[in-house]
Amino acid sequence: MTTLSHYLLLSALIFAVGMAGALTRRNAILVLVGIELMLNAANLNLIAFWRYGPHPEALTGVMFAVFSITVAAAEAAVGLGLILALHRHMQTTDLDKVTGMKG
Amino acid sequence: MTRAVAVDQMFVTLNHALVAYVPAVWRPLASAVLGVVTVMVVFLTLFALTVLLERKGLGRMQNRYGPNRVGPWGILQPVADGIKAIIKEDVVPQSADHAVHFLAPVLIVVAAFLNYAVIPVGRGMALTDLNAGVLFFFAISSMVELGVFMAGWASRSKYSLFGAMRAIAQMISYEVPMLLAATATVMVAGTLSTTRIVEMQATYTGQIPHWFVLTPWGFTGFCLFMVAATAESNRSPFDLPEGESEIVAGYFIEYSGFKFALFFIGEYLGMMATSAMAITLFLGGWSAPLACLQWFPTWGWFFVKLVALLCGFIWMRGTLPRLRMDQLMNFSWKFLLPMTLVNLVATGLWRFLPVGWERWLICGALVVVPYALLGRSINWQGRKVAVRRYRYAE
Amino acid sequence: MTIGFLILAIVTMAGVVAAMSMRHLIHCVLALTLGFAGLAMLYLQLEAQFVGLTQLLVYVGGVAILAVFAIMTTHSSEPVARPGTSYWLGGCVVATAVFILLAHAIEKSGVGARTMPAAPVGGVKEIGVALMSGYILPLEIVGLLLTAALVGAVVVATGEGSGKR
Amino acid sequence: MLGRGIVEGMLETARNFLGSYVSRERLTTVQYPEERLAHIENARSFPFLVYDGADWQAGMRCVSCQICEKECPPKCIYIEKSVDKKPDAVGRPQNYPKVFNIDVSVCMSCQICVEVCPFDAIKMDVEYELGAHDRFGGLLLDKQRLSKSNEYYHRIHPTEAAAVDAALAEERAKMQAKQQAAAAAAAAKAAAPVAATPSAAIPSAPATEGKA
Repeated sequence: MTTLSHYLLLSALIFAVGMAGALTRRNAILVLVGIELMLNAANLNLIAFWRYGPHPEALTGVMFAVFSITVAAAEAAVGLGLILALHRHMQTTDLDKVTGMKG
Repeated sequence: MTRAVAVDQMFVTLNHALVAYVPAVWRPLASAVLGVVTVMVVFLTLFALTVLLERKGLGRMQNRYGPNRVGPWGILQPVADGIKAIIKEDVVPQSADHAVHFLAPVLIVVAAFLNYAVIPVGRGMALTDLNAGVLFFFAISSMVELGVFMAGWASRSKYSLFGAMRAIAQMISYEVPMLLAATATVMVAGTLSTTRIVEMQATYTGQIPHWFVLTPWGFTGFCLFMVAATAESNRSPFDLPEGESEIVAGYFIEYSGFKFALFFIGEYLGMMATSAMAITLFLGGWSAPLACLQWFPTWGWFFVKLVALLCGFIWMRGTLPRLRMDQLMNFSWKFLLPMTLVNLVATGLWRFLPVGWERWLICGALVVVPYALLGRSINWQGRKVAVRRYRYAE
Repeated sequence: MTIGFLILAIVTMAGVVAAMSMRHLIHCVLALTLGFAGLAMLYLQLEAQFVGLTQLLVYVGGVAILAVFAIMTTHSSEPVARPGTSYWLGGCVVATAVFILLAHAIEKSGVGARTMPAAPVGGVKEIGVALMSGYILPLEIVGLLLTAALVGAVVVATGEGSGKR
Repeated sequence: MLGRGIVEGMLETARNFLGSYVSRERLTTVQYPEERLAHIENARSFPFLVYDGADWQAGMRCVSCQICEKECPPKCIYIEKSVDKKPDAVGRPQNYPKVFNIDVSVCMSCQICVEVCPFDAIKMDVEYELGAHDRFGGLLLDKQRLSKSNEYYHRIHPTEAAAVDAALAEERAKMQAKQQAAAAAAAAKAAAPVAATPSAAIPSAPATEGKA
């Protein structure tokens, strides 16, 4: 039988991988993807807690997940728009080369 | 009447009878496998018939015979095509990304087949009755875009990449009006379950069925849905992802042999799936068009409607020339999208206005007037729609 | 642990890890869609049908395609990944530490032993009703946010340089 | 209103669709292997060699002058001259081709060989079903395959063949008249100076003809 901890561990693993990606990759798009993965891990947590919680009929977890997906989609759209603007400005999406504010 | 019911339900009965032979533990699985295999066989056969119908029909529209060599009247042409596709050499470009190149057609066909899981083919004959069936349909359809991109990108050819980019841009643009057109039905039906939506339409006032297409908003929604569905399945006049004249064949240039056949199957299965969805949402699914025609089996009605819609697709392909990319985008964002939004308003009014001719008048005006205005103001790159002048040819 | 969960977990993890470690950006995004699809399946397994299908629609059909478009339009490529550099090592160490911390917290909290209660009635209709009643304010705010994001993304992506728009 | 053109177009195709079942003349397709279009008189595909009479070797008009070989733009004609001579269509003793090959896979049907031929020996055929399994041998037509009778020529290009025949007949008549004149002259010569031997006069006659 799958218990809650299985889901939570999986979600923690996804979160960690997303974080590792966001920290190690240098391409802005992949950093964004890493952040999306971390958001998704949180969503999995929400759903799992909802399903294993005492009041699944309250739909709280599902609602949270739906809003979270919506916000994540908006974030992705704006983020990718920003990356496009960045690319137009600097001709690169390599975050190590974006050093205009370093002084 | 009982005999009609028996004929109507014969596949369901047969399924139960066959499944009874396996142990109780495996029964759900056996039932599912049986259903899936039946759907695959039936729709692949229908695919073959559609191809034949299309080639014959297009030929007749252009005053040609169409295929008439293989078998009597050429009815074995799809078999010949299939054999040819299978025994043909499978050429993969040297620089292609082999794994992705292989996965793309598979993904497209799998996604096309998954669509049929929620289509009620007859009374009690849907593979699954998902709570969110309509949503499932659109979620799966959106996977096709990914397959298209994979095909175009993995081939490492500029034409296929252009084709893929065009196809994705087009499919994203037309997915929005398609979803919104479907939303109108969902609003009135109050459910996302395809089975429930069909059951709601399968009642009659006198002889007239309660199909959603027989309302102002339903008719508009149906037309908008079909236009968007044509674009979604990359059919003429929206077939510029494969535009032979400029980018050879679009995203599947670099495919040959059976993989090409898979793309072909995927395209037709997608077209049939969207048609089936239009039938489910607007044309009353498996219900008979008149109350006195209910003796005919429900699955029969479904397939009659499906073939009729497919003929409509073929007719349109035989008639309309291909759009230009900017025209395509303008049409989607400046005409279809506003129309669907207006249609949603009309649907909401229809839901809450009292029954009567005023409801018809208000909702009808609400879709006809914007149609006329939008159609008038639609702008093809700075020029109004007008009779085309050929500056040098005349 | 059931077989279904195990398979889905492995597929999802494979997709996610590949998305973060493959060299070619397009491969990364394709692997990412695998991860997203796996997550959607996990939602479906948890009987959150609506969320699962929305996940599929939004992430596989939307975000992944958007990312692909961004990669194609920016001609993005990354210099060869360099495992072993301090940069890479630091990221991995931090991520591992976070994972260990989370795992530890999960083990300690004691919620993990919970087993699945009976299937809830939470259908799509209930979600719709909830959205329109108790969650109406968040819904409106999200609608506003999406509009703002839409406009913002268009403004940012078209750029200040092109004066004709 | 938007969509009127679409409806009109759809009606047009529907008319075509239904009409194709009603009226046969809408269907312009020729069902090729069973039925085929009659070729027009000036149709041409690839060259062939004309012979007179029944025997294709004896009646061969070609004298292997090799003009066509030299003029052929894609150089698809190959001729080997014979050593011995035989009378040609007009009656003069001439060389004949020992080998005459045309590679029709190279031939571009330009008809220049026909234009330049002074003997009306090579003409354009209308045969186009030349498919062969052997890519090289099958399309390299030799003398025997190229030779076709004058009757065949009459059948495919009647007007042109009649003109050619008339010209040849005129030539032949002129030739015969000349021969007779020469024979008469020779006879007169033989009659007048008695000292001349007939054996010396006879071989000289063809030689003078050849120069003429």
